[in-house]
Amino acid sequence: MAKRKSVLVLAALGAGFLLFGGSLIDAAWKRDAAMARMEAASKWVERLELTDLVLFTEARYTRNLALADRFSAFQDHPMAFEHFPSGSVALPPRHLTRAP
Amino acid sequence: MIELSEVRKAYNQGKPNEFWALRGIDLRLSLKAVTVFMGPSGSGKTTLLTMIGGLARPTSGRVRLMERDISSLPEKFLTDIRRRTFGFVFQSFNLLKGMTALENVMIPAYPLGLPHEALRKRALEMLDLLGMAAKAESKAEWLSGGEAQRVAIARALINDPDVIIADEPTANLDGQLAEQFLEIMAELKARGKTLLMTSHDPRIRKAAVVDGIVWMQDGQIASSD
Amino acid sequence: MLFHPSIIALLLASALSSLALVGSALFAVTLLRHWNLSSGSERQIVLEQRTYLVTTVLKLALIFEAGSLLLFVFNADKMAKLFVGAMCAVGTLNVNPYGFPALILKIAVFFLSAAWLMLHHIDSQGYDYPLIRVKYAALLFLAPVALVSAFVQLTYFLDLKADVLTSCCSTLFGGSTVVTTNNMGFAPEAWSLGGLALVLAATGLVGLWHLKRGRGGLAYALLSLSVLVVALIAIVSAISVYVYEQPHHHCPFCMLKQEYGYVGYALYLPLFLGTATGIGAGLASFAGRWPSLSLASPALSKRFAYVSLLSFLVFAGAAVGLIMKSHLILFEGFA
Amino acid sequence: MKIYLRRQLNLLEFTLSSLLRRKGKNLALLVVFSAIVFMLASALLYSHALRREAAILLKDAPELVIQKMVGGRHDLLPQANLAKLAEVRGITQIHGRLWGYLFDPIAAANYTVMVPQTNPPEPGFAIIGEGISGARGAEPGDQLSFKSHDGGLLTFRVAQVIAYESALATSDLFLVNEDDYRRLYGIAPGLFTDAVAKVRNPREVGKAAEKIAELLPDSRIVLRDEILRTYESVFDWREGLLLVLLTGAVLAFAIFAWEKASGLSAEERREIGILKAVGWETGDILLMKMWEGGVMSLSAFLIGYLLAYLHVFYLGAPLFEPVLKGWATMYPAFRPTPFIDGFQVATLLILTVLPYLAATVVPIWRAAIIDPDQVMR
Repeated sequence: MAKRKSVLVLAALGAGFLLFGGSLIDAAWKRDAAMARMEAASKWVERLELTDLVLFTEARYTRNLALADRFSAFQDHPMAFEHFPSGSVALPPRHLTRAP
Repeated sequence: MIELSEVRKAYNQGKPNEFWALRGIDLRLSLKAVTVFMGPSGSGKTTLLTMIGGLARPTSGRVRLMERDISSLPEKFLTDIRRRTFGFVFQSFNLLKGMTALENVMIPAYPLGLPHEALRKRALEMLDLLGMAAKAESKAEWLSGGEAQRVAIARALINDPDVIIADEPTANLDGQLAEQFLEIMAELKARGKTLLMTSHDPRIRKAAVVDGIVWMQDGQIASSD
Repeated sequence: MLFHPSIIALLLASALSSLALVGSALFAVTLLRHWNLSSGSERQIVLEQRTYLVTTVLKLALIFEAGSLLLFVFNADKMAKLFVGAMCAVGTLNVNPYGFPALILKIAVFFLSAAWLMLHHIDSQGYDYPLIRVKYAALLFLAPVALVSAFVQLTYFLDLKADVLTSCCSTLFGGSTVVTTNNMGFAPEAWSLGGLALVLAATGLVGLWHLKRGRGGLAYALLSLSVLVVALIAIVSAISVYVYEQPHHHCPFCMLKQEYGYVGYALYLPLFLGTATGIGAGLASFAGRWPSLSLASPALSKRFAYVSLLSFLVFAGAAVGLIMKSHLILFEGFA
Repeated sequence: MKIYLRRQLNLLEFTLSSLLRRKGKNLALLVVFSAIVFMLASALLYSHALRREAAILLKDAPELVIQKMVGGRHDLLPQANLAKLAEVRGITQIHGRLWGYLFDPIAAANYTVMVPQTNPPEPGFAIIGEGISGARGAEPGDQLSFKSHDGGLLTFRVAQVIAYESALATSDLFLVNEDDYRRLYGIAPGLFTDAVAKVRNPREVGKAAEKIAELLPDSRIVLRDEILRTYESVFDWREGLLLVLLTGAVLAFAIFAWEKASGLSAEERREIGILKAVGWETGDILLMKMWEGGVMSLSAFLIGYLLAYLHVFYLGAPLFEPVLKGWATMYPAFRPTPFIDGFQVATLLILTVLPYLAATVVPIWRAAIIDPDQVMR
């Protein structure tokens, strides 16, 4: 059998699909491994009655998105650009985005 | 039997530069013979070959191939008949650059869905038949004029057509190569192929292998013998 | 809500496919007026070349319509978390009155374009394209449906406002204390399952007859359409209950999820394939009346019917398997 | 069927030869295409992973949080209000929470000070999050001092550092005793930051919230469902904006692909003419070109996706980190956990492959309809 390009490329694409499937399996493994960690964190959330994740600690109002003060700077206007980079990830509160 | 009746062909129809390349051709061509179309350039010989070979549809008129009207078939069916019936050898050979001689020979058979290995074997046989087996893996652009033509002939033969159509086959060849070409033609005729070609070349007109000559002038047949 | 990635993807797909269909419909008008295969004029040659573009574009559009149908359902399911009271896709689709119409229209567009492509396949077997006018006239009907579908989908997404109180599966389908009825007016489980078995049996018989005698293609197409309708009713009213093993959960979409082992695919894929090819069998046997197709079309019709019958068999097997496997017993002395 | 498949294989073979003959151009296209898939895939995978992680962590967050509002501002909640709330039907348990922010000038970071309801530390002791421990280099037994509300110095001895695993929920927490908390901020007994309530029947949370709002009109009520929904959509907003920005890139790419497909050189046009003259049909050329597009987009998709997977889940998404991290001094070492489903892959596929196909289909067709007799003219 001569080295046929079509066969080679189909094989390479097949390998790509295998890797793709591998990424799904790897994701499942990682997820299982991370479950314990997430459960531990969830226990703390329950025990301390936390309402938010420690994702953005740069300013007070970004630390607790669910309980943020309503006079916070970035909540003044839904399209206002945020002073803090992480604030720009969050959604403005509903009362500003919803028509009166 | 190939039969043409009232065949006309216009280019750029409806535009200011409209041009009628064929103006009513009535012709019967017998099979297993060598017919040459001759005439000044612009007389419509090449256009006539494209009509016969199904490369283009006549604007009006009928082309019949073994009793079958092929002039109003959609491209899909016309192509299917064409690639099983006709093989083409072009004036400038028209090999695909960057591909080997072998690949070039195989190209017409790709859409037929033959197994690749069988196809390869067949293409090698064709090249061998024309004495080109040694050059099978050479790229098309490295071939000399005569070699390129023989690869082009091998390509025309790959689907085992009944009719070979050649457009000015000796125009780019010197004397000795033209002789060789005529030998190949004689060989093909002996195998029962029908050969249709256009030519300016007096060597071809005088060749023993030629059975008939059709003279053309201004998109019409001037005389045939 | 428009900024959601999958909504952007859905809108992109529907915008492009409606664009393609509108273009094709405009071309269809020209073709219907000027098509003349026996002419070798340049206009005819250009028309012929254009048909290649139209069929290629429609093939792509069908693939993406099929993909976006799945994505639409997935998306509805994912977004359920954003709406109070919506527990799964049914709730999200009920957030505003455009959800279910959008879904039904998408399904309709899927089947219509599948039918069109099968018609095209049949037609291109005949050396004179005998169905070409029928085909392009059908396109004039298909394009508006696709446009309306795209428009309803856009309206649905534009009208989505998170947090609207919606009804979810359990209140939409059933939810009342009586197990066997629900407020969508479906037949009780026994009836719907019985009806499904009956329709499937009839379809099987007609299909086998068609395979053997080459007749009854149109009847088979109609029967496979009715299989789709009856099967969807049976999935909502009975099979879903067996899958979830909860007498009040009638959602037709949740079974596509991982929690239920993706069993929904085993039901929907063969069902849709069976119906589509069943329609194809009808179209092919209808095409047999043209002389240039008199040889090809019966063979095609049988092949379509064969695929369709196999698909329905897989569907029936999957449904029976799910019911047998279920721990839920709805009928005394039945299982 | 066999013929059909072999025909496809033959056409693919030819396509590959023809792709290889124009290596540079096609490689450039592949690289750009893969880069676009990579960007989109990274954004989708990352934000989806965050969303799912948040949903899992916060599934046991308080059902109801009640804040007192004064003049539109969050104010302290008096004990009397708690007593009133306890009488609302359906509420089984209610208590005040004590928490606040503390700026530590040494680490230049904000801590979250909290009083745990169960097992609070001894007076003078603190349980600290892993982030604080890292920022201050504090281990159990070390001492940390802070200025209290009146300028006095309060010293805490670290009793425990919360394990690294729960950093995403606890990294900046500074847990203290109630007395220490009140001394630190000068908050009188009987006043709380806010209140947390449990409801007997989860279905009645909405009802209970309505009753509370009726009873204490000056309060703001946050439901757990709302928190979860907020996190579900918190990344949607800018993810969408990012996508719209990337649309520019996708569009530019589509134009590039269109340009490449339509800008056929005279050489390529001649080639297609030759193919048609030697027996290929318009449909064959279309199929061959579709194979070209298919191989291109599939490889770009696989390459882009796999690189994005590595980028997000193995390298911790260094390209996005600056945005999330912002100017925070303390940041949980967060490696997202992969949550991938067919849904995202389908979205990604439509967002990347569809524009490519749409941009190239007309140029491909234009190439395919080249007249076969032109090579003889």
